[in-house]
Amino acid sequence: MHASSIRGALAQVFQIPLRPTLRNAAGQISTGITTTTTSSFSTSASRAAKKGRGAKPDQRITLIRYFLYHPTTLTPRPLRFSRNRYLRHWTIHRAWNLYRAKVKQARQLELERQYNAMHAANEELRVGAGDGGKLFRKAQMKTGVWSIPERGGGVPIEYARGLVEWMGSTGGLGSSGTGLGAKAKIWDSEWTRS
Amino acid sequence: MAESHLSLRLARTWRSFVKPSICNRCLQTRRTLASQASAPQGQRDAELEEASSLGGAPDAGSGSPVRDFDPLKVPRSRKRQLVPSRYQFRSPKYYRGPLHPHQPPPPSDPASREFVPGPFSTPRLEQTYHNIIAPDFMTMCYQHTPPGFRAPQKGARLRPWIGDSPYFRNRPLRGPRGGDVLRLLRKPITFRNIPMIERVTVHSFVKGALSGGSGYIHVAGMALQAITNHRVMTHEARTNEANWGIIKGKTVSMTVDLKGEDMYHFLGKLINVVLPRIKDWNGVRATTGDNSGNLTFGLDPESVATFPEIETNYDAYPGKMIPGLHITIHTTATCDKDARLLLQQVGIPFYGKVVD
Amino acid sequence: MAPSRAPSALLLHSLRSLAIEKPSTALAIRAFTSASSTCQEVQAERPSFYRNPDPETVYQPRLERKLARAGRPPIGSRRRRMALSQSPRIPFEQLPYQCFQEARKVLVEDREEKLRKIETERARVARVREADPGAFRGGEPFKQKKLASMEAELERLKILADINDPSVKRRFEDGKGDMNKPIYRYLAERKWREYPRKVLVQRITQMNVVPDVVPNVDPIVDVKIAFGKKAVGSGDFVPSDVSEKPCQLTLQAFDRGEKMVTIAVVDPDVPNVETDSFDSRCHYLASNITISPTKPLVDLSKLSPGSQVLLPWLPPHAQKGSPYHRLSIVILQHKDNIPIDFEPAKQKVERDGFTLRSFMSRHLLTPISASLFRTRWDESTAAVMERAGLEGANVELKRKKVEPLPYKRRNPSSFR
Amino acid sequence: MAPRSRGAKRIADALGFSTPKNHVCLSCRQSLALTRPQRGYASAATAKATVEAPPITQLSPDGPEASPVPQPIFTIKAGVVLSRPPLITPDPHPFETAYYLYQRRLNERLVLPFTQYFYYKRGTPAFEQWRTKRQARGGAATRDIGKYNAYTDEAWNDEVLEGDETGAPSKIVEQLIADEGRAEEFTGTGDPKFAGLKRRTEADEKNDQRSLERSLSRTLYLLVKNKKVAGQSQDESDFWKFPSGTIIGHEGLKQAAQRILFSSLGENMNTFFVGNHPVGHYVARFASPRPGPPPQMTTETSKASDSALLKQEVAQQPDQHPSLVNGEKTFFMKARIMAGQPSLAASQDQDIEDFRWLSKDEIEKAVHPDYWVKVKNMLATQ
Amino acid sequence: MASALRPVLRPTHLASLPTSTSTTTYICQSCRHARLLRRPKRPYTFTQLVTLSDGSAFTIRTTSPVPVYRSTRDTRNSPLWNPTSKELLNVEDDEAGRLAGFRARFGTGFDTAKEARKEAEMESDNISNTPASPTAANAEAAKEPTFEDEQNMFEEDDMNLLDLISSFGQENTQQETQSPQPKKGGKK
Repeated sequence: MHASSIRGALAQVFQIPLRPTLRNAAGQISTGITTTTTSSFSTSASRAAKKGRGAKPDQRITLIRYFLYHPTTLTPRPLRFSRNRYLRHWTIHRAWNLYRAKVKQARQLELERQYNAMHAANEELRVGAGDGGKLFRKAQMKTGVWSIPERGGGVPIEYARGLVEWMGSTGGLGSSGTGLGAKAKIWDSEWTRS
Repeated sequence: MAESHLSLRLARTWRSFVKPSICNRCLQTRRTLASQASAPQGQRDAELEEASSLGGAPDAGSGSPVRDFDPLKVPRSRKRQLVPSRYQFRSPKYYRGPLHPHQPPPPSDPASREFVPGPFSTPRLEQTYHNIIAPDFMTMCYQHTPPGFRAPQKGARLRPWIGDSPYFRNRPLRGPRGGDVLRLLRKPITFRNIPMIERVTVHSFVKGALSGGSGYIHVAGMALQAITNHRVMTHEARTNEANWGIIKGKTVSMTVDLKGEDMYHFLGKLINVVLPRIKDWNGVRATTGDNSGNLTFGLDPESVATFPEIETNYDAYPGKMIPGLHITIHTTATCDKDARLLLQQVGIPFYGKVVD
Repeated sequence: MAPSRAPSALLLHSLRSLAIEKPSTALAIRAFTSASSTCQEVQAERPSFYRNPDPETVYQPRLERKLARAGRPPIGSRRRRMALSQSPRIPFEQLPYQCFQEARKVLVEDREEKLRKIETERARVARVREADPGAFRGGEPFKQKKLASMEAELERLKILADINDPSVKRRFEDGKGDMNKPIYRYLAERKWREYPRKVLVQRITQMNVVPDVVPNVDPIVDVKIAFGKKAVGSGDFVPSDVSEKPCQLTLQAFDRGEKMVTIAVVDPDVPNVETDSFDSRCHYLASNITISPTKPLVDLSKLSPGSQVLLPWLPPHAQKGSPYHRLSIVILQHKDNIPIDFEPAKQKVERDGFTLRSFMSRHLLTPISASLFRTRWDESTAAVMERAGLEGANVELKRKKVEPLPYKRRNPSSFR
Repeated sequence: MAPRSRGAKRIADALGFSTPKNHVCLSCRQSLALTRPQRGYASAATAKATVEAPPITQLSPDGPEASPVPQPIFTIKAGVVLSRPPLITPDPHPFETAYYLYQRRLNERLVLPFTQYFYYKRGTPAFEQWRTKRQARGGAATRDIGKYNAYTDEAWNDEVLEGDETGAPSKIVEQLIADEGRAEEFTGTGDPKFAGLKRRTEADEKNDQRSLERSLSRTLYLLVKNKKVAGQSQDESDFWKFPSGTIIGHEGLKQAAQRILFSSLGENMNTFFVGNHPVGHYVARFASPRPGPPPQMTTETSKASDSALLKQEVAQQPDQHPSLVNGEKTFFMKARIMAGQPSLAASQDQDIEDFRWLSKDEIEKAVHPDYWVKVKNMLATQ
Repeated sequence: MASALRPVLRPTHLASLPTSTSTTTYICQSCRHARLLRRPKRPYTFTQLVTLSDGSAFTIRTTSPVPVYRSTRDTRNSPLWNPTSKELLNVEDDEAGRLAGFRARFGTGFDTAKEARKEAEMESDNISNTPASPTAANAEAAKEPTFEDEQNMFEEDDMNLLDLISSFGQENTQQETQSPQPKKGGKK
C-alpha cells in the first residue's frame, strides 16, 4: 500500500493537516488523542479494518504507527555551516582521526610488548630450563582453555565483571533496602574458599 | 608457511627489542644529530608553511576580546538583517555518477545529506575489551614457536584430479576430502589478530504479520528500534510457502545491524540487565556457532519485555505483539571456540555440550 | 557570516578571480579574516572612513564603487563585509571554542613531532648524500635509489606537517596557495584528481585521441586551453575564427622541479578522398619548453621561433561536408629533461602525414598529458582558409551514394 | 587425541623431544642448528637443572652440543604475577569529553524529533513534570547537552566556549540524578549531589596500599617483601618482589605457582590463572655460587642475588659440592584475582613480611632496577 | 573508465515502516540511473545512568527518556554470575516478589522452622570466621550498619511473633511503595 495513502488515512483519522509543522502537530496530536478517547471513532479507515478483523483495532497500534511514521516527515534539513564554522569542524574532525590513531597505536604497542615478553619467557623455558623442555611441554598444553566453566575449563564467569564508571556508597535498593541490595560492595575482601 | 614468516618476523622484532644492536657508527652520529637538530631552530624550513596556525606561536596574550567573547552579542545587537547570502551550493539529492558536474560532498562532510554525527561516548564494554580481555585472550591462546621454526608443510586443501583419463588435465580442483566446505583457516593468535566483536545483528521473524496485517510489523519495529537505537530494515518473503502461509513480497522479518558504539551499548545492557532476568536460564547453548566465529542465541518475548526501554512504557505496546529475537554476534575470530572464549570473557555464560 | 563551504570547481574560479590579497606586512598582525577596527573604532574614525574606506569592511554600494574606481576592489561578498564590520575581529585560531581549542592542542603537538621527524630525516639524507657510493653494496645506482626514496619520505613528512592546518586549507581554497610548497601542490593535485582529471580522461578516451594519436597517456599534468580571454573545455567546438590565432595553454604540473616538454597539436581527421580515409596533419609543434608548478602558463604565440617552434601555428579548418576535426594537443616530456637539438629536428619534421609516434620514438619523448578541441565547417572557415592561403575552401565533400544490391527473387523451391 | 593437544604434540614431535630416547631427528636438528648461531642472547650452553627430586644428570637435549665450558647451574622457580583488573573506566581525555559534547549537539540538530507522547500520556502528572523540566533545559529533551534547543533560530550557536563543564561526565551524572529526584535514598555516606556515586574510595584518600579498593581505574599487582634472612645483603631484602618459590617434584609451572601462592598468602583468594605458560621471566645470577635450596619439600627460601651483571663467568669447577647454585630463573605465571584478600596470618610458611597492591608506575619505585627492566614489559600500563 | 563503476553497497533502507514501494536494491554493477542519497533516519537517544544492584553505575545511550534506571536484578546479584559468593547462596529465588509480599502481610511465622534455623546459624558463623583476618576492609565491614544482625539477636520464635506484630504495623506503607514497583515491572 503506497506510503502517501497510509499517511492520508492516518491524517484523516487524527484530523491533522497533511503538512503539519512540529509545533502545531504536537498540539494536534494532543487534541487528536483526547478527541479519540471521547468521540466515537467512526472514520472509513477503521471501519475497513474492523470489517477485516472483527475486533475494534487496538488504538495503541495506530499510536505506534503514528510515532514510527510521523517524525520521519519532520527530518531536520542538512546542516549549512559558515566558512569559519566549517573550518573549525574540519579541524575537529582531523584531530579526532589523529587522536584515535594514536590511541590505537599505543594499545598495539602495549600488546606487542606483552607478546614479546611472553615469547622470550617461553623461549627461555624451552631452552634454558635445563630439564630438556619437559616444563615447556607441560606449559604448552592447552587442555581446557576453550571449554566452559561447567566442564572445568574456559573462563570463570566472575572474571567477566566488566568496567563500570562509578561505585556506589549504598546498595542498589538504597539504604532502606534489605538483603543483598542494601550493602554497597566494591571489593569482596571477606571471600573465603568454601 | 604463514607461521614461519610470522615467527621470522617476530624473531627479528623480538631481537631488535631485547638487544637493539646499534653499531657504534650510528651511536656517535645520533649524538651529533641531537646537537645539530637543536642548532638551526631559527632557520625555518622554506618548504613548510610559515604562517601556520598550528605553529604553536604563543597566542598574543588572550586579550580582552577573546576572554569576554560572546557569539550571540553581535547578532542580537544588529538592528537590521544582513544582506541575503548569494552562496547557492546545495548537496545534491541524487548521485548521478562520478562525472556529473554537481557532485555530492563525502558523507564525513557536515553539509552532506548522509552526514551522521560521530560517537557520543566511549562504551564501557569497549574499554573492558582493550584493557582486560585482549591481553588475557592473547595470553591464553598463545602458541609458542621457537625462532627459526618452520611449521611442517600441510598438503594443498584442494585436491587435483589424478588419473589417466585425458579429461583430468585442466579440470578445476576437487573439494577437500569429506565434503567441499572449505572452513576458514585458523591463524595462530598473536597481538595483531586478537579476535574482537565486530558487529551484532538483531533479527526478528514476525509470524503475526502473515495473518494479522501490518500491526504486528509496526509494533515489532517500534520495539526493536527502542532496544537498539537504530531503525529496523524490513525483509520481504522471497518465495511462496503455502504451509507456512508465507506470501511472496509480504514483509515477514526485520533486522538491525549494530556496529561500533551502539553495538557495545546494546551488548552491555543485554548482558548486565536482561540476561539475569530470564527465568531459570542457565546460559547460551555451547553448541551454537557457524564455524566462522559467529554465535547466535535467541530471546523469547517475555525476556524482550524486560529490556529497560520497553519496560518503561510497557503498556504502550499491545501485549502479544512484542517479538522474540535472534541475536547474532559476529566476531573476527575464525572458529567457534575462539568466539566462545571471547564471549565468556565478555560475560555470557555457556552450558551443555561443547562443540568446537 | 556568509555561509560558504568546500566550494566546487565553479566557485573556485569565482574566488580566484576576486584576487584577494593578504595584508602582506612583515608583521603578520592579523590572519586573513581580521582587520584592525572593531565596531567602536569604526564609529570613532567615521569621517576618515568615508575618505579611505577599508576594502575588507565597506558595505555601502557608493563607497564600494569609489574603492573599485580607486583600483582597490572590495574583498569578498557584501554580506561578509557587513558582518565583518560589526564582529570583534578575533584571529581564527584564537576563537575560544572548547572543542576547537582542544583539537588544536592535539594538532600542534602532532606538528611538533612531525617537525622533529623532518629534522632527523633531513640529517639522514645529508649523511647519505655525502657518503661515497663505494660504501653501499649496490654502488651508485643503489645510492641514487636510496636517496630518491628518502627524498620521497621527506616530502611526505612535509605534507603531513601541514595537512591538518585550517589556515593552509583556507589559503588553498582562496586560491592563494604558493605552489613552491609541497602541501599546496599536494592539495592541488588531490583536487584535480577528484573531478577534472576524470573528465579529461573521459574526453580523451571517448574521442579516441588515445589510440589514434598517442598510444597511451596517463595525465599527470593539468591542461587548460584558452583562446585569448575565452577558456575552452577539453573536447569543445571552437569557431574557426577564434582558433585562427595560437591558443594559450596552462600546463599545471604537481611535482617538484621543472620539466622540459614538447607540445604537439595534431589533427588526425584530414579527409583523404582517394584512399577514402583520413590522414593526420600537425598544426603546431614546439619543444624545449620548460614548465614548473609556479610558471604553468605557455603562450604558443610567444614561443621563440628560433629555438622552440618547429612548425608554426596553422589555423585549424574543416572542409564543408567533412565530419568534425579533433585537434588533439599532446604534451610530451623529454627524457631526463634534456633539450632536443633544434636544427636537425626542424629539417626532418614535416606537416602533412605527421605521425606523433615516430616523432616520440625519435626524440625519446613520453606523453604526460593530452587534451583536445574540435573544429568544424562554419561560416568563417572559408575566410580563415583564404587568409591562410589554403585551398579547398570551395570544395564540398559529399557522401558517395551507395547503390543497393540488385533485388533477385530467391528460388522458392529450394526453400522447401 | 583432542585437536588441541595434538597441536602441542605436533610442535613437540617437530622439535623431536617426545621421542623416547631424546634422539633429535634430522630435520629438527637443521632447524635447531639454524637457531644456534643467531641466538647470542641465551647462554650458549644450556644449564644443568638442579630440580629438587632426582637431579637429572645427563646432558641437556642438544647432546651433540656438549660444550666443554662447565654450565652454570640455575634453580628453576615459579613466580606469580597476581593482578586485580581495573574496576572502573579510566579518566577520559579532555579532548574526548569536548568532542562527545560537540557531536551530541550536532546530533540534536540532525536526529528525528523526540516522540514524547509515546512515553508520557498527555494530562498525566508525569507529563507535566517532564514538560516543566524540559522547558527548564531550554527545550532539549536530552539532559547531556545543557541549555540548547535545536529548533530556535539561534540553533547555529551550538559550540560551547572554553572552560565550559556541560560535557564532563560528572556534570552529566549530576544532571541525571537531579532530574530523577531520588538521590537522598542512595546517598548513604557519599556526596548527595551524585547520590553516593564516587570514583575515589577512602582507600584512595588514605593511599592504603594493602587494600584492593585503591586506584580502581588501574591494574594492581601483588608484590611481597620477604623477611630478613641472615645470609642476604642489606639492600637486597628491602626490595619488593613478585611472590615466587622453587618447583618441587614433577609439578608443572601452573601447579607450582598455585601451590606457592596459596601456601604463602592464604587460601581466601578467588584467582584465575590465565594460561599454563609463563608470561615473563627473570634470570638472576649470583656473584658467587651459593648452596642451592636444600631439597626438603616445603622450604621456599627465595634468594634474589643482587644479580651481579653477567660479567664474571664462573670459572672454577662447580661440581665439588653438587648443591652449589650459580643463579636462579623465575618464570612468572599470570593470574587474575576476582575476590578475597591475601592473609599473612593464614599462610603456612611465615617468611613473607608484608604484601602490597601496586600499579605499574608504583612498582617501578619499589622494585630493584634490574628486576624492573626484566619485568616491566609484561605489566599493563592502564 | 567513464561509467559509474563506484560499487555502492546500499542495503534497502526503510524510509518509514509502512514499506514504501521504491526500495533501492544492492547496486554493484555500473549504474546509469541516478541513486537517491537517502537521509539517515535515527531515533532520538538519551544518556541514561544504569545503577546495578550493588550500587555501581555506568552511563549508556538509550531511547528511553528515564534519567536513571535502578535495576534490582542483574549480574551483580544473580547466582549464575556469582557462583562462589556466600550471600547469594541463601537468598531464596523470590522472582516476582510474591514471597516478600506474603511475608509483608503475614510475617515470617509461616516459614518452615528448619529453613529459618539454618538461615540464622548461617548468619552467625558467617560473622565468626571473618574477624580472624585483621585487614582494614573486614574491620570496616564489621562496624557497617548491620541491619540483619539486629533481627538475629532475638530468640527464634520471639522473632516470628515480634516480626508478625512489627512488620504488620509500620512496614506496610514501605512494602506498598516497594512492592507495586517491581509488580509493574513484572510480566502481565
